[in-house]
Amino acid sequence: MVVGDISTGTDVAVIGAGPGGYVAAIRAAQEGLDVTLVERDAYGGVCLNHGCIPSKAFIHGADVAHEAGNAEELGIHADPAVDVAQMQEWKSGVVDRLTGGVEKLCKANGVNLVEGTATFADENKLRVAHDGEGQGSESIEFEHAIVATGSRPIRIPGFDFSDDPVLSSRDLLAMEAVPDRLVVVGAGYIGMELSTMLAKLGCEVTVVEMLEDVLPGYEDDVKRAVRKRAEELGIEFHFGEGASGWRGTPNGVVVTTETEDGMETEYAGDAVLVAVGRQPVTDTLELGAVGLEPNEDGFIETDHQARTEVDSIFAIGDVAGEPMLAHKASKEGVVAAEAAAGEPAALDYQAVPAAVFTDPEIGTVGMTEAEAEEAGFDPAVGQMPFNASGRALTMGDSDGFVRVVADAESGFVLGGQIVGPEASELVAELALAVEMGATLEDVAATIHTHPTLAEAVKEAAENAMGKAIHTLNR
Amino acid sequence: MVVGDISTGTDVAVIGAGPGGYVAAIRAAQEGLDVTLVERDAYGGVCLNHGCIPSKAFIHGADVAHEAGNAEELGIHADPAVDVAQMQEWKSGVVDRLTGGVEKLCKANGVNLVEGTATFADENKLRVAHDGEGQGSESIEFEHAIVATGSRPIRIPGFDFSDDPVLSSRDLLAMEAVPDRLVVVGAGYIGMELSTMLAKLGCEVTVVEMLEDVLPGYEDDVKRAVRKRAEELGIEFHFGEGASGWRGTPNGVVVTTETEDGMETEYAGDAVLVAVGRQPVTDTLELGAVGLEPNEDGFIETDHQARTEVDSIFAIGDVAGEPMLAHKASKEGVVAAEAAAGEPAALDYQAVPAAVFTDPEIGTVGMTEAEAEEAGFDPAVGQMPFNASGRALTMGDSDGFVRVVADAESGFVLGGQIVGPEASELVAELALAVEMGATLEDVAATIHTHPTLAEAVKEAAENAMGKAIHTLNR
Amino acid sequence: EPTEGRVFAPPSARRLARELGVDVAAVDGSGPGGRVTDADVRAHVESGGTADAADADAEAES
Ligand SMILES: Cc1cc2nc3c(=O)[nH]c(=O)nc-3n(C[C@H](O)[C@H](O)[C@H](O)COP(=O)(O)OP(=O)(O)OC[C@H]3O[C@@H](n4cnc5c(N)ncnc54)[C@H](O)[C@@H]3O)c2cc1C
Ligand SMILES: Cc1cc2nc3c(=O)[nH]c(=O)nc-3n(C[C@H](O)[C@H](O)[C@H](O)COP(=O)(O)OP(=O)(O)OC[C@H]3O[C@@H](n4cnc5c(N)ncnc54)[C@H](O)[C@@H]3O)c2cc1C
Repeated sequence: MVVGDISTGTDVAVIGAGPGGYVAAIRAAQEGLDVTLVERDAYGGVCLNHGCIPSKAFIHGADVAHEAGNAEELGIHADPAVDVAQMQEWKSGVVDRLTGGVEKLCKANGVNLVEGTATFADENKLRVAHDGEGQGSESIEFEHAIVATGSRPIRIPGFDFSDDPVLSSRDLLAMEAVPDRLVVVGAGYIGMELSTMLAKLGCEVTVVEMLEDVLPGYEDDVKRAVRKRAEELGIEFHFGEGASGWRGTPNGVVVTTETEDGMETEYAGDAVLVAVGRQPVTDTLELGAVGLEPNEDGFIETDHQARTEVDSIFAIGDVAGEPMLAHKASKEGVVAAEAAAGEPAALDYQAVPAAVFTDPEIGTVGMTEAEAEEAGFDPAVGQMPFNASGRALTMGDSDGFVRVVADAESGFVLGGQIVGPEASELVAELALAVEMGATLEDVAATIHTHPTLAEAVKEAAENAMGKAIHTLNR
Repeated sequence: MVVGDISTGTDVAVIGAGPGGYVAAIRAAQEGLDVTLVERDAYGGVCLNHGCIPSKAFIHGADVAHEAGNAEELGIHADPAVDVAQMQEWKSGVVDRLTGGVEKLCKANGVNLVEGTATFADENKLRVAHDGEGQGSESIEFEHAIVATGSRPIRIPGFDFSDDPVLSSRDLLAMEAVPDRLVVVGAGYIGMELSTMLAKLGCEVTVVEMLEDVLPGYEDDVKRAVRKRAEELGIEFHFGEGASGWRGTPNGVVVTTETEDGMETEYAGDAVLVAVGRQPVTDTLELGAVGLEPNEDGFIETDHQARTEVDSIFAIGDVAGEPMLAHKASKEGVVAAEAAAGEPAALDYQAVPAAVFTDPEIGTVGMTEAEAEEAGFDPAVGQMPFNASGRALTMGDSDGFVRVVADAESGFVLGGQIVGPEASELVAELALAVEMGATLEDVAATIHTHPTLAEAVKEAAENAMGKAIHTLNR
Repeated sequence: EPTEGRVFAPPSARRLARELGVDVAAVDGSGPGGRVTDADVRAHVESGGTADAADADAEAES
């Protein structure tokens, strides 16, 4: 490898072109800065290529097929045949279109695109190694660097993703056929989204999870709604069991689990999907060269402007801490770009909403009732079950609820938890309410179109005020 | 009929149990008033029994069937058979559940329910005629009355709904089979929603419309999106033609239309659906007895508290004016009830959002660009097409856009127009923004979950600020 | 004033103004873009501003 054969300078060097990096690059360019974006793999990062987008495409496909095959009550009789290779092709088309769009948007905004792996040489210089023998490398001098190297799946001992039957979410989303039987290790959001999708496509899914329930971090009634539907889809759960090993068999694999007490059980499948979480990618960077070190959780620490301890270097997205979500990455990207341009930008938002694309979906933002109490508020809580929503009933999909949490005294909306149809979309209104400092009354007094699911947000706010029409006030 | 055999007194008498009346009754009861609700037909009014709810149930059913049958690109191969009688039964189950719910909620809130037709005796007395011979009638003395008698379909000369092949939306929504061919008179929102639904269920639909386009009142690009999809579904449009007559044939009907120049054309169908608008119901009330008279459009005029010229009488919902929408009726119901209880309630909302459940859906709130200009604002307008939305692409449904209209100087969001998937739900966030006096920056700075359609609302706001990431700023 | 009649205030502030008999259109807004807040309504009352319910009602109608 030839080192340093080219050397260029730039105002802002962005490392990684995921939803953190490409957004930072575009916004920095919009601020009038000269920007260089280095990516070693694919524009759009994990999110567009192996995460958010492909998973949601498959989930949508599975939903269409499953809904059509299960609508006898509506008088619809269909027995859909699913060609997963074709679905894969469609998914890839969607991904290509979006990643192509990212590349075009970068160029249209004047961002210099460089392919290769970037490492730090010093506080103002990157080295970029180009892939392939004899491709050489280059140096990029920068005023500011923005690290957006993202995350990768956590490996558990004994399960190596390079072994064929041990699948990461990325491997799974590249499937050309639905496995007949799959063992899924981990009932977090990625494990649950993929398990639900696979079950709808006819796969027999066995989920093993070390903890005692699905979706750690969510409230019991939210978990329950998702677990119940998953069980109805035939997903088998084994809680309190950690995956300790696997062996190949003529038909696939047998996965061994162990309880805390050392009790072992075996589960057979065509393959095993390991989805136990993700860890930040810091080892591609030679952080030592700038004196930075990941914290004990592996993240690069940053301040309210996404700046690291090194003044010239920002870090954003999955590599910079929880929640590891695309829209958090993008927000940090915007703030880092504006800060690099000298604007008084800050990560001063109230809340990062989150969605889980299970069936039913989950959408949450801000505080739960318990969190509000912990924070010293006297919470007023209101709820509207979707089984009292006209729109949900006309969609044949009325499990779940909208809950709104507010400060009883001032009425300020502190958060909301939604589980049910379109929860991922409905949470947007509550996110605006939380961010704006809206009160329960503001939400309740806003006219909501009939018949919509969004009316349930209003009704939940009214319920918290003791003024609901369609539910009995508590 | 025996008159006046029973006489009771009540604080508030509500006439009509649609989304205006039942909401008014419940809220008045919550305010501690003694409330009597008189309904002559069915709890829930037009909306729950013959309007919003049954139409949306059928639209959903048609969507599921149509989507399943048209998802080859996604690798889903299905040829769904639709049993419309069964869909009808399902729809009726949904309606029964909701109307039963309304009755229960009224009772649980202590509302007295009276079945019969109410007419005014004087400014403080109603007469209620019970249906059926020998059922007698009763008098109800009231402090306040709330008129919520709704609307009925407009008849056009020569088309009598009592003739079998001349269908109202209500008749159509009671169908036990899909007509092979239908002539639809009127391309307003009800005509378009039902035509789209029928076309998806395999009906050959011919729409004749006096005006030159679909959906009067909407902007051209919004209309275009809906008309284009409708045409792709095989709906045939004939604009600039008014229906002048019909005659029965062995196979159904032939409808004659006439242009302004007197050119006649004939269209054949199994039946003809007349959906040319709705008119307020005031003739059931003997308004003369209290000295009230409908205005020239047939509506009862009201003030900012929904009060008529007679101090003791309020009017709400379709009978009280445009927009004739369920959620407008409910809002007026709440305000009238609170005003009757002596609260300083007022109809001081900024905007009534509206949705059209065509394919794609439409969701609008507040001002269009043109309306903003007319009102003296210097509008800043931003747009995000759904074909740049990751979520829309993963749903295989990326026609349409979100547009946000704001005041350039202050940044206040004045309105929005959405056409595309889930537009009816997405408009909720913009409605909150308009109602709260949110600025473009408030919407843009609020973190929106990825990947969602709601991100397009944020992106449109950013576009209006010249700061969009995923679209080129204009 | 071409855009007269339009007051940018959240529903809660508009209701407070009604309760206090204040014409919300007469209140100086201190929020972003001049948005009227609860505190602005209260300050308006304390500084001896309009407290005429009839005015407030008339304004609410527009
Ligand atoms: C299956 C799955 C589903 C998901 N679903 C969702 C969802 O629905 N919603 C959501 O919000 N999030 C979701 N996520 C999480 C989301 O993908 C991440 O939060 C997001 O991608 C983080 O963005 P980022 O920019 O920080 O990093 P990434 O997207 O991980 O991008 C980092 C980029 O940096 C590049 N890179 C790394 N090191 C270097 C280097 N030294 N030089 C050059 N390039 C380098 C990588 O090649 C990569 O392209 C999902 C993740 C998975 C796996
Ligand atoms: C096909 C169709 C689809 C629609 N879709 C939507 C939609 O998606 N969203 C939306 O917002 N709106 C929709 N609408 C409009 C919506 O139905 C009306 O705006 C709404 O029903 C108006 O409510 P209301 O309470 O004013 O009156 P109504 O719902 O019309 O109820 C009036 C009630 O008063 C009763 N009544 C009348 N006179 C008397 C009397 N003298 N004594 C006792 N009872 C009396 C009637 O029997 C009736 O039950 C739709 C309408 C139709 C026809």
